Amino acid sequence: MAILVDENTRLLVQGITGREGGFHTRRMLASKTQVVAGVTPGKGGQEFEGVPVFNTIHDAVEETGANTSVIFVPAPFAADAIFESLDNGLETVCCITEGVPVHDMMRVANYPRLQNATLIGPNCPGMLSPGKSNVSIMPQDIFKPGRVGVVSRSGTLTYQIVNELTQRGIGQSTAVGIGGDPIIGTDFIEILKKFEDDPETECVVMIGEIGGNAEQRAAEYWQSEMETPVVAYIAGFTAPEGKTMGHAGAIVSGGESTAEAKSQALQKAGIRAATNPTEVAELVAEALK
Amino acid sequence: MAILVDENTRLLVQGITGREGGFHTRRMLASKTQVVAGVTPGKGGQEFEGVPVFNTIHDAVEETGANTSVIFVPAPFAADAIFESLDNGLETVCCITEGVPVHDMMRVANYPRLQNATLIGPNCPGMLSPGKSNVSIMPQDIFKPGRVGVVSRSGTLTYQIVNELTQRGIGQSTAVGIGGDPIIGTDFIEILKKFEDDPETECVVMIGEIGGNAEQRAAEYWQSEMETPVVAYIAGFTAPEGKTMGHAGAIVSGGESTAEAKSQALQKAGIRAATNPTEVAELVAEALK
Amino acid sequence: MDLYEHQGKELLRGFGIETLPGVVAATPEEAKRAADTFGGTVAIKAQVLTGGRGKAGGIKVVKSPDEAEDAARQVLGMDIRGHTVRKLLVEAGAAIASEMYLSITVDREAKKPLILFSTEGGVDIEEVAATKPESIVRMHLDPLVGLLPYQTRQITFAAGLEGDAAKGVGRTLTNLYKGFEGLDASLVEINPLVLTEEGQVLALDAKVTVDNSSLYRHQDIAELRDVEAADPQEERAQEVGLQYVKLDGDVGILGNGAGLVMSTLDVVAQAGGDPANFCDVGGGADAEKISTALDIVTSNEKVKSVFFNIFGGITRGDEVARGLLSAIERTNIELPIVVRLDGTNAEEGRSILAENTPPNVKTEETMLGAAQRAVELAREGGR
Amino acid sequence: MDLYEHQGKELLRGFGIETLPGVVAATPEEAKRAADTFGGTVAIKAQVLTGGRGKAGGIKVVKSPDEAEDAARQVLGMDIRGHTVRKLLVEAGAAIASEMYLSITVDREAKKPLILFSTEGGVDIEEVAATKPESIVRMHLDPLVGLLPYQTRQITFAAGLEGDAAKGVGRTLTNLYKGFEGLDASLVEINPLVLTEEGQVLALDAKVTVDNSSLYRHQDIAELRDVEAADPQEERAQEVGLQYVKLDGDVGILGNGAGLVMSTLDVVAQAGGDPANFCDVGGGADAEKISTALDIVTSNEKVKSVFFNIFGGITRGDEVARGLLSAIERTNIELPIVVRLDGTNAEEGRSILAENTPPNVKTEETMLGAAQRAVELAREGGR
Repeated sequence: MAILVDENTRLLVQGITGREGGFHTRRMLASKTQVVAGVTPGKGGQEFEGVPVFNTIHDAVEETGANTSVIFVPAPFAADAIFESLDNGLETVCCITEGVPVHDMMRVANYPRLQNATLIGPNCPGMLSPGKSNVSIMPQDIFKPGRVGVVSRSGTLTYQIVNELTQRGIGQSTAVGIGGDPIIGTDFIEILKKFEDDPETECVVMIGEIGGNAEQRAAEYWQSEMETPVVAYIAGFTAPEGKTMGHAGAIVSGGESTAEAKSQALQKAGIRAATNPTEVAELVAEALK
Repeated sequence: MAILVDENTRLLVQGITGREGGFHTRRMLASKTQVVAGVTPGKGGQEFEGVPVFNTIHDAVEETGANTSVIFVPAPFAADAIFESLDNGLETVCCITEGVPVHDMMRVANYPRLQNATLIGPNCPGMLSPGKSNVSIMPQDIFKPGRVGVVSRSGTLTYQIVNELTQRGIGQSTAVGIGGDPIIGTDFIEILKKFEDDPETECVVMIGEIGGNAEQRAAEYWQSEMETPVVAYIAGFTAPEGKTMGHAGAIVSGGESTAEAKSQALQKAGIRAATNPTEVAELVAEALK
Repeated sequence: MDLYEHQGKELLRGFGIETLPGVVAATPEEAKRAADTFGGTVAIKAQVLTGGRGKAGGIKVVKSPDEAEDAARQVLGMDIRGHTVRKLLVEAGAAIASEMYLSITVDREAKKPLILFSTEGGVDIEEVAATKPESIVRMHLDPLVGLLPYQTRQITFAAGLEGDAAKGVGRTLTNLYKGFEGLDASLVEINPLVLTEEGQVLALDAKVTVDNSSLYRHQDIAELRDVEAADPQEERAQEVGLQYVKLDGDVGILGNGAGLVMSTLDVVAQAGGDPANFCDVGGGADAEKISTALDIVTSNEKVKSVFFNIFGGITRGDEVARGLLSAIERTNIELPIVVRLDGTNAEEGRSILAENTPPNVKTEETMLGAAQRAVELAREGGR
Repeated sequence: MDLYEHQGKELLRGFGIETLPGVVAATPEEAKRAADTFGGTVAIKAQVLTGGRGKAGGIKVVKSPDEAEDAARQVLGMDIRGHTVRKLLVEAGAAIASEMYLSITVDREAKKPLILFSTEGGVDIEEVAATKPESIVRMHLDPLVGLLPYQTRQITFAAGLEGDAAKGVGRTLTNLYKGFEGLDASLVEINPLVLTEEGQVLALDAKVTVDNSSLYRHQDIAELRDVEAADPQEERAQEVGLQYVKLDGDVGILGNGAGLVMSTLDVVAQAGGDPANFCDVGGGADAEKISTALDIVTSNEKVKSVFFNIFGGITRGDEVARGLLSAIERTNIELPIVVRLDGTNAEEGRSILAENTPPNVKTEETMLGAAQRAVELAREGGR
């Protein structure tokens, strides 16, 4: 098993003929992901790398039975693309797009729950279940099938940590990048819950950063609801107040949003917190013993 | 048992100090309904006929545990009042107010489902379970406790038919006026379902009229989902096309919306349809045999 | 409240809907002058609050100002489905490439706005729905979310549109939804919506119905109401808050509550009678309102008897009886009035009526009995 | 993007928020003239993009134009938390009856707008939250529904307001929410919101933060950006699409990806070093972008060594190595640069670097080892 994406994922790519969408579609196809449809308005009827392209998600779903979508459309059109996916019944929607306006996200972010769907992102690297399905912009080569779940607010930091795991021979069940924006579709807690319910996942790595208090809430959740061990890592101890550190959501704007406060909350809940990426892999190895 | 309102109904009256709200609060109290709170902004802290008045529903619910509300506020404020009730967790919300703008209703009408709440109305006489609870502007005197459910788009026509039943010695479990507007919170089908699930209700009277096709949908529902017998009556055979007959929703605007079409659909589904109010009681008496 | 074509277009232009230039004319001379201004081919269109004016000869396409004057003379004063033509819309011509249909209505079942679009426009949409249902694209909107760009695309792609037509229809739909919301409309319909040979998308007709309950926030629209075209008694009823609809029969009908009155009409018809009107006097026993209602109902010359059907609910039967007596006293009606009084305190009410009423007022115990009596009295001839 | 008080007020006035009359002054003379125009008591307020200006002496209340000139002379040029005061807002006086707090923020957890209101305004709201939490009224809104009238009432009643104060705060909140939406703000905060002795409700301060991702649809706001006040290197970085934040240390840091760079800063600090900046060069191996980033990082005079931390993901390590070499060639950096290259094709990348690099470029295999090395090199002195 795995979470969110697996052998049954039938993927639809929104913006398949765009530069980013096209590039990553080729990569996802190369990872043996079932990319069953692409959507680019006005290019319906064409093919892209053998994948049929449709004008609308409505048509694509009707023709191909897609159940998951990944969004590469430009930021001004991202919320519309999310609504289009959700309204057409897709179960898992992943928005890779960076720079989506926060008010657009507030309008759409509470919508998936009403449709029993899951929205991942925006501004995220996506989801990858090694050997099963790759709905992401993550480098499949550094992954290895296994029993550690990874959930992260960050991209390259995730790769760094996955790489450390793989180099130690520790494989992953699924890695999920939930995104670095202030408003994201799915937070740590929902992903932790899915990993807890996944019999194949024996340990979870949670990679947080400054901004908000999602890590604190996740720590409380773990303490009261989870048995699967979690190893955490928080980035941004040296971040100054009021300066956005790359991600729109990574900004220290109050006591709770510092790496310090998050780290303390994790430890208080009994979660092992590593001080650097290499230590993450060490702690995971211990937890799996 | 009964549906929607019963001994456990703890009623809150929105607009309790207004002319209509005050008048009917006295009547509902006289029917032994548990009126636990009233809301009139700016009159919090006062009492009305012994019922405490609050400024907001939030305060009223916190203090009194109200679970049902009835709305008597003027039409321009009705949708806001419905949102206030729903957002504060009331389970059953009944909007008596007439003349609520249809766009206001479209905004609020799909909201109760998300909150697992029931909205009855607007422009309706309310709900009455004889001897248990009276959340309505209906005359309690003509009712008699019993086993016939009544659901209707109309007010006085309901009284006429209830009176015919009572005069024949046939009592009612609950009577629900769903309202005569184009957009109403709850349609025939949802009420029929509740009556079907109510072990005390042995027969249902459904009173329809011209406009829309709710009666046709109810007929289909009855045919496929219900065992409880239904006796129907439709008003408006003599209504001309394009003229609103009193209720905002009662207008013949196409083939489906005529009384003729509705009557045919009912009969096709196997529902007994009476040609006048007196015959309704006769058919119910037969059905109960 | 239904709006005339020219009013609907004027309002929709405010939301960005494009139309042809047009001028309202009330005389053949005004029509001629307008045609002269536009030059070339113009359309002379009857302004009536009903459909089917084309088939009835209410639209003429003419090629010169003189022809326009002639056409206007023919159309003005014409009767179309009971509506007298008192105004015309003189509209410039256009080179039409294709005719489409676009509307937004309130869908009762879904409790949401519903968009209907078809490339088969210019004819009765119900006919299209019956014969070529696949040519109609339907889409519901969530009013809290509004019309999303993808929905516009989904509609135009489903209809097979491309290029200018797709863009023009998309823009028109976006603006029409703004109009639907902004005007508190229960219907906005453009039939035909045309694509011109130059690639423009224009509304050639406009049917706008504004929700009556919303008029309090649209004073400007409320003032558009054509008082002259309305039935004077319907107008008077509306002013005093009565629901009155004139019909063709001879049995005048009053009652309390819309459903009960509709039912009363039906029962009268079943008894072989012919209802002269629908009149709901509402709740309560306000003698003033009842007497105005009686006056309106009997001012219809056709009426030969009156059936007053009251169900005493919250207002008790005895109170209603007293209100009714006082109302009858104020008027000088000699027509037979059948009063049926039932419900709370009905017996008390009936005895009050029995003791005090003038000979032309008859009381009955049941609705069916009263209907029968009223029909018989009407047959006997009334006045 | 944070806005100055005077900019925020100007924008919020467009949504109906009421403020005192004010004029922006850049010189003592301008301040004097403004004070003269208003007459009586005026406030001289430093315009800086940071809080705490009151405590820092950045706000002076004066009674005459001459005093205004003096005060302006004192405040202009003042340093407040690292921000130089270059403009003032000269604002008319008011008779204040009470000070309140009102804000709307984006709540990450609920994914909804959050309103905070307190009658305990004029001070740090976090202090109020800590000492008198019950005095803060909180309410989430559904952005699809908007702010409903009942919610406004619920807030003002919960705060115990009545009469003019309740009405004024209600109106202000309604307008502030319009501003929050209309400006695509992630924060609108009015502290204090005052009730005057005449019963008016006025915004005495305004803190507005506009979502950077939304600026494409607010060109007018984007142009308000105070380029002069910004760090010139941060400005240059922004122009070429680099994420660069200047810090106080001596180890220059570059890397690909925000999370990895943050982590790199932390690891350098753990190794006893002091990061000079945050710099995310993003994905890919664009030599031009990397050389600009190197140039920006090393233009900071404090920097003594540079740590370039790359994780080869989609972009392979060998490509990154070539891009990096080409970038270093373009610049004339003599500072020691520690390159750590890991991930896809890392070994190939490292051997390319090992063969071709100038002597000041050192490669390391691990992030921890590289951090250690960069810190040591900085200690040894760099340039």
